[in-house]
Amino acid sequence: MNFGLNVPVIRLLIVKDWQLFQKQLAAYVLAGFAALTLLGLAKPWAFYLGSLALIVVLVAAACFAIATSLLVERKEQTLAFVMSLPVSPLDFTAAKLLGNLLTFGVPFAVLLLGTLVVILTTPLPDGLVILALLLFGHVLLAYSVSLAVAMQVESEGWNTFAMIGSMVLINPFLMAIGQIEAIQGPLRGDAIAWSLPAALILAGQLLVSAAALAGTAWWQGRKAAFY
Amino acid sequence: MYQQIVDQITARVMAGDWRPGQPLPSIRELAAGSGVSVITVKRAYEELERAGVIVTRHGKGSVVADRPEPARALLEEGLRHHLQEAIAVGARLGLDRAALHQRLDVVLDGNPPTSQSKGSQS
Amino acid sequence: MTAAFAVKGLRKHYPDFALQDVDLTLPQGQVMGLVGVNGAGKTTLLRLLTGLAAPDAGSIEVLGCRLPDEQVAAKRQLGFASEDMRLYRGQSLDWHIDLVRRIYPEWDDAYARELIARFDLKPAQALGGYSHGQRVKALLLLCLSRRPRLLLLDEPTTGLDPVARAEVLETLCDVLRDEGRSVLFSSHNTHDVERLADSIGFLHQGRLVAHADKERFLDNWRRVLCLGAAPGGLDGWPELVHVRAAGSQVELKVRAWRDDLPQRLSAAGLTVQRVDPMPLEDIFVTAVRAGGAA
Amino acid sequence: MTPPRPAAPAASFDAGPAVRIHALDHLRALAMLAGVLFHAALAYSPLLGSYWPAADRENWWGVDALAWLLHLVRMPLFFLVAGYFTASLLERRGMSGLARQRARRILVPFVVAWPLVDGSLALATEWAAAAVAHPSPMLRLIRDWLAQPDPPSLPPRTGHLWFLYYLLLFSVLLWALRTLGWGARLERWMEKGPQHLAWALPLLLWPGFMATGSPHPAPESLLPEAWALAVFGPFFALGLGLHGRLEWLAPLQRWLAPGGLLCLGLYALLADHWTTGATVARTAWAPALLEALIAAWGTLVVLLVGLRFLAQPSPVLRYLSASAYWTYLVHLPLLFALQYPLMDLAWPWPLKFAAAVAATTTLCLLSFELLVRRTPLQRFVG
Repeated sequence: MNFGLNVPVIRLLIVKDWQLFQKQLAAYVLAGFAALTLLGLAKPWAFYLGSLALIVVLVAAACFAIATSLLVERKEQTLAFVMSLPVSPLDFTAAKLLGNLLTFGVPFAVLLLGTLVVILTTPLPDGLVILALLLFGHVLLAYSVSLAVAMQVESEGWNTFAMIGSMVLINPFLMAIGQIEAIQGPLRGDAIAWSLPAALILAGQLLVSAAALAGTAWWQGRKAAFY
Repeated sequence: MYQQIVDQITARVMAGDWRPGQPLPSIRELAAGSGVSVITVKRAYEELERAGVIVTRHGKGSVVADRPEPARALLEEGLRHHLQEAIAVGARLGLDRAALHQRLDVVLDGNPPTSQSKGSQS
Repeated sequence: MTAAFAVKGLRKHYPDFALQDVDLTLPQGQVMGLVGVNGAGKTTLLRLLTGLAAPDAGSIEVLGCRLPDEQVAAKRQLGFASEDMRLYRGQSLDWHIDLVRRIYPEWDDAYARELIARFDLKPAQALGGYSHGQRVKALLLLCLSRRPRLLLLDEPTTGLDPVARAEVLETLCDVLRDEGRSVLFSSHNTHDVERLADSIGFLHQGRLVAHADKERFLDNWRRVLCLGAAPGGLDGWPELVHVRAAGSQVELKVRAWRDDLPQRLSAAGLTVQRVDPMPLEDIFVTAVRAGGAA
Repeated sequence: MTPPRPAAPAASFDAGPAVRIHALDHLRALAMLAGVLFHAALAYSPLLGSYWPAADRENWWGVDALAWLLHLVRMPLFFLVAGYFTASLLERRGMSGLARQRARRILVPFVVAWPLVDGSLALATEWAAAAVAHPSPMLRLIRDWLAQPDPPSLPPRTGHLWFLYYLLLFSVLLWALRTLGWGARLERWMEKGPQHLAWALPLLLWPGFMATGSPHPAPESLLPEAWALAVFGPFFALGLGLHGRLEWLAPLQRWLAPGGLLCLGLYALLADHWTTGATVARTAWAPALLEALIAAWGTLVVLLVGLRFLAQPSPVLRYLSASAYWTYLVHLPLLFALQYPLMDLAWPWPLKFAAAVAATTTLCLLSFELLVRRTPLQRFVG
């Protein structure tokens, strides 16, 4: 079953977006590499700097991937060229969603796994796993919302607002969970203790992310034509 | 625009570039080659056929007609048209028949005569 | 024989514009020129024909495919280039060719190479460094080399210098050789339409005000110069679109020419001095000024 | 009449590219096989006596003298040749072809072999910690540590497979830098000529050697270690740059003998620093500079010698180079499994060394012949 999707062309569109994004991605890979090397120096200052740099790289890569594949294409009117190719709006949506999830998902998964391995295999308290998951959950949520907005809304201003706004919210979010004793308490312990608020927040993040992406896919997929 | 094509083909037939019986390019070929629409060439061919310059056989394309007289007649027709226009302008200028003749002579003398007219003079 | 495209009762509403009740058919192997001022609806019609937009009412069939449902199948055989379509500035023509070639199995590489040479394009250079004319030619190359059965071109020659324009038009003429291929192109440049089109569609304020084969369309129009005083009531003659008296001369523009008109003019007291066919440009301007009377 | 040919600087540079590939292929095989010798010798190294789990009761300073010289040249040479072959692959198959080859030949073997090698090493060591009557200081430490009620786990380390991990890292870096258009920079460096390189290379390596212990350890962390990138990266880049123009090295030929002798002299100075023991994590500028000079010049010397003497195809070398990858992957667990029981034997150490090397090599080659050479495994590690 391919659900009427034009799979070869979707693949080509993803490869095309990847090629367009390649130069930027190379820069992010280099930056990520440098951040990992900083972590590898095994000094406290290098550890903080490295993990900060990693988050910055991840967020920047996510935002610019959206910008390159959706916003710039719209602004530079190359979108008309893509739409003239034999694709339906559903194919186009699938290519954009999959392509973006790939460019974001791969580094995101690698970083998440790496972070969990570092926490679990080093003397760092294992309770931090929950904090790390909530943090990555927020980045995922911010990314999904930005992607959904970028696919639905043409206005560049709203898109920039969605991207920067959702990512910047990470600070108040961290402060907020700092206030919740049930989450904050077990962080320094060596057991991974799930509290109800933590579980609810993570579930909420995952649900909203999935809903935003699924809603976008559904909304775009039922359009018969682009305009 | 079709008139230009009619004139060009007539001129070629008259000059002997295209001999009687010679096939003409297909309509699409001529249209693509001269950069005009198919329908324009089609109309020109119809016009040429009506005048008897070319003969179109169904399914076999067009060939130049066996006798070039129709082409000659077509050119004669063109010349008559131009002369009539000249007479109309002359009338506006108030020229009589003699004055028109004289103007024609002036132009003929001033321009290098064509090889044909040169032959008839000597 | 299926038509290259056939639309019936087409309507499309936008907040500030509406395309209304368009019926239009292009037989296979023909070239249609679409004329109309900016905002007349040419781009909307082309968007509907490529399946990018869905009509509010009416039916669209392109190369035997119903749109927009079967747009993928239709777009496989379509070449579409519009004025607001851009290629990727950071990538080379070779990169674009590679992308398009993988999508269209009919891609003709030899023809693409020939066009690169004819258009004098540098295939390895990033398109950001191309001039406007070069970009138009690159886009056209990408359309033509896939050997589409129907070419839809929105203003292909706008903004080109005379040399580039001649090159583009000559290349369009290549398409004429094949009777299975059809072209619909819109242009402000009525000379191009007059040269290349087999039929003419005339859009005005979202309506198709005229559609006829070109020779017939042009044949319907005449400019007549008369001497004498213009009699009253001349404005009421339905075939006269334009009447202007200057001194003892009266200029008439006729949209439905019949051979008995000079007689009727004489009867009305005018001496016909000359009768000339009108170039499309003149017809276009006259018709638009008369509120779309074609 | 044939025009006079320009005098060739040396015989091997005049030979066709195929011959040069032979030489490099043989060099790579020898560099990997030298690893077996090196790891076997560490059991009898005074310098490493307190760090190496399989350290024997007996040791001899001469082992240090030979092993650590080998150590400074072996992996740099390996990365240089790897860079050369990477460039060749890139030229023939492009970036995507290279990525596929790296996935099949490096990523898959690494992911599969790592847990197996790590597990069997741990198994052998746990057995040894419990069973050996004359344990090394390290083994004793492990024994105490295992005796704890809840021994803390250590972060995963790549062990001797670190070279695969770094080949992957360098391939990713190569992709990123090439995509950003830095290929031309390497080209500009190469244009400056080999003498320039002979001076620049040690200076490039120097900070890397200062940032790690002396003799340098293996970069076994899963996070990229800056010093290892700084020390092995330049060799990989040099290998990339040398592809298609080994004759570029020809002007260095006349420095072969003096360079080789100079390296030995420098090594004597370095060994003097080691009499106070190995250093961990940091190295003073002077010994680090010595290490940089020896690694840079020694590698070039061995490369030039190899190009001159290893250029002829030979069945033995061919078999060794075909089996080298497999041998290197599996040798360490075998070696440890053999050397742990040897610790309790009263044999003189050279006999133990010879027995361990002979048995390990035999087992490696035998398993290659039976498991790899004619099986699908050959596509991955053959």
